[in-house]
Amino acid sequence: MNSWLLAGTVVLGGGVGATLWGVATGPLRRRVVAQNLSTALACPGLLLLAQGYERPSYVDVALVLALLGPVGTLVFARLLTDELAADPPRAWGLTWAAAGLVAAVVLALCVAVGPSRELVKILLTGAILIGGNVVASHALSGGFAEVRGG
Amino acid sequence: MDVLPYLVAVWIFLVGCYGLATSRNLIHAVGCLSVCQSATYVLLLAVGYRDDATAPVYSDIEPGSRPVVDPVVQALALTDVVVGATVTALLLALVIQVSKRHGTVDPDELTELRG
Amino acid sequence: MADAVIVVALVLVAGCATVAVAVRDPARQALVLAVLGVVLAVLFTAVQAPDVALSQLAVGGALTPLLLLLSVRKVKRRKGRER
Amino acid sequence: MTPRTRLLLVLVGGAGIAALLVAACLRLPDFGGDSHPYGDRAVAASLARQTANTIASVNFDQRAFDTLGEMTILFAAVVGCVVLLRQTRDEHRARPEPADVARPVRRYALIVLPVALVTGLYVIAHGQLSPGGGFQGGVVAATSLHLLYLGADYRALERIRPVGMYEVGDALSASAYLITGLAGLIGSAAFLANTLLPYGTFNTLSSGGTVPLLNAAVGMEVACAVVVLLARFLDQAVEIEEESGK
Repeated sequence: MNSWLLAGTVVLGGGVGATLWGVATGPLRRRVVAQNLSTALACPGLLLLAQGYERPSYVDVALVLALLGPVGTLVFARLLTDELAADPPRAWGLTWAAAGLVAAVVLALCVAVGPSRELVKILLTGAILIGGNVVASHALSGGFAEVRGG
Repeated sequence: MDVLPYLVAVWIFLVGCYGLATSRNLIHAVGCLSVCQSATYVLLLAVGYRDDATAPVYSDIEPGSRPVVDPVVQALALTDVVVGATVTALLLALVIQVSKRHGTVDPDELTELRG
Repeated sequence: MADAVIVVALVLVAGCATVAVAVRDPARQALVLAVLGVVLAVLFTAVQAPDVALSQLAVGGALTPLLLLLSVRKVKRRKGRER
Repeated sequence: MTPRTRLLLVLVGGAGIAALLVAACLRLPDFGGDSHPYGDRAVAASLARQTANTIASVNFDQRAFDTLGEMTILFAAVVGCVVLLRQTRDEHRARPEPADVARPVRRYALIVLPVALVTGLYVIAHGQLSPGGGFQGGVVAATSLHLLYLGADYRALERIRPVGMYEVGDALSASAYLITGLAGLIGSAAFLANTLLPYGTFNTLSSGGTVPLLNAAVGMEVACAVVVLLARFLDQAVEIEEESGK
């Protein structure tokens, strides 16, 4: 077991475990934020696993998660607008903390991988994930406030 | 560790069945059914796992350089995930029809309607 | 020792499946099912099945929640009008 | 039957099944064992036919007939949904109101849509090399189109999505799979046999004989199927309303 796998296990067990607790209990605003964070934490976990198993092709999984995870959160933001508008979530601290973790993991992996095709994929994954999560967080806290019925 | 993944698959299946039987909302029941489905994926992939092996995908490793896990069960699970989603969609379409015809999605109220 | 990832992922999947059944409101259940999809994908990566993980992510991440929520909205809209 | 007796029945039956399943689990080969006779043979067969992704080889070569069955289920499920969710005589369409989405969300949707679409096509095209294939890529590509609904509004989605075309595409790609299978009868005497095309160079896009063709057919079928499914559900949830009264 190398240190990449250990780091991945810690991120997945601690981070995703905490979001599982968040999505299971509490008001709706807490649950949607936890769902958004689950992608933001699982994706760096998957990147670390790909490096730990020494399989660059596993990065594809993280890339697809970075693309579709925020889309899933947008689905909830769009279709639960009425409930969320009454009690909008405010979780910018957590969102930026998760973004910082993603950036740190991506940076460490870039140093370890060196210039290659994999590096481009990892950077793309990190950029899409951070952007997607910030936008999804924005959408949850009132980005669809003007939407009625559509 | 020798049987833990199988037991987890059994647990997921039973929990899903319990949810199906006690559900008060057909949409919730469809969600429970998709939990039951995921038990089969866990069981299949657990059967195919080999210690210290890697995926049998040779785009980035040399053939024969590392032991690989069983590709047959992976192929079974992979098609089933996508086909299972469309079957979920079919069930949800049925639920929408039920709600249109009877005005409720509670299975208990539906039984009373028929009697 | 390399099994630690698999054990963690298995525990997460079992917990998430239990929560998905225990949460009774369909919209909130859809949220848990979205997380379950991600956790399952992590487990599949850990047991060296990236193809299945991709499949699960594509389906569980956005498609299933969208279908469930659209059904919830349709059923709710009917109930709202009947009152 | 009262809910109480039903719960009791479920618990008794569940306990019985649980006992049987646990007993079966204890007799299964240990997790992580070294004996995988089918897997080893599948890997050898796949490498002999120059397919780098063994799973794609199992799906579209060694067990291609099984995949035809899966595809038929998919097709039937879509047909079932289309029939169940059609617009009936006592329903009418209400124009959905245009949505006013916050600017960052709209921009994000418009930037990510092409990226996700290209990623979906990449996952399909590299199905026989790296992890991925028609089933996964098709869903990714189809989901990406619906960013237009999430980021803009339903009318924007309707403009780029003539559902009829996708229904035709679904049927065409299903028949393309069948025709490729029938073409196998020319080269040898077996349906879906992978003997028609040269196997190519290992780990290049054109390797694996008919695997890339079947893969592409399934990718198109899945993408069209998901678009049609979501279109029906969106119609029901957003547009179709029943006449007043019921």
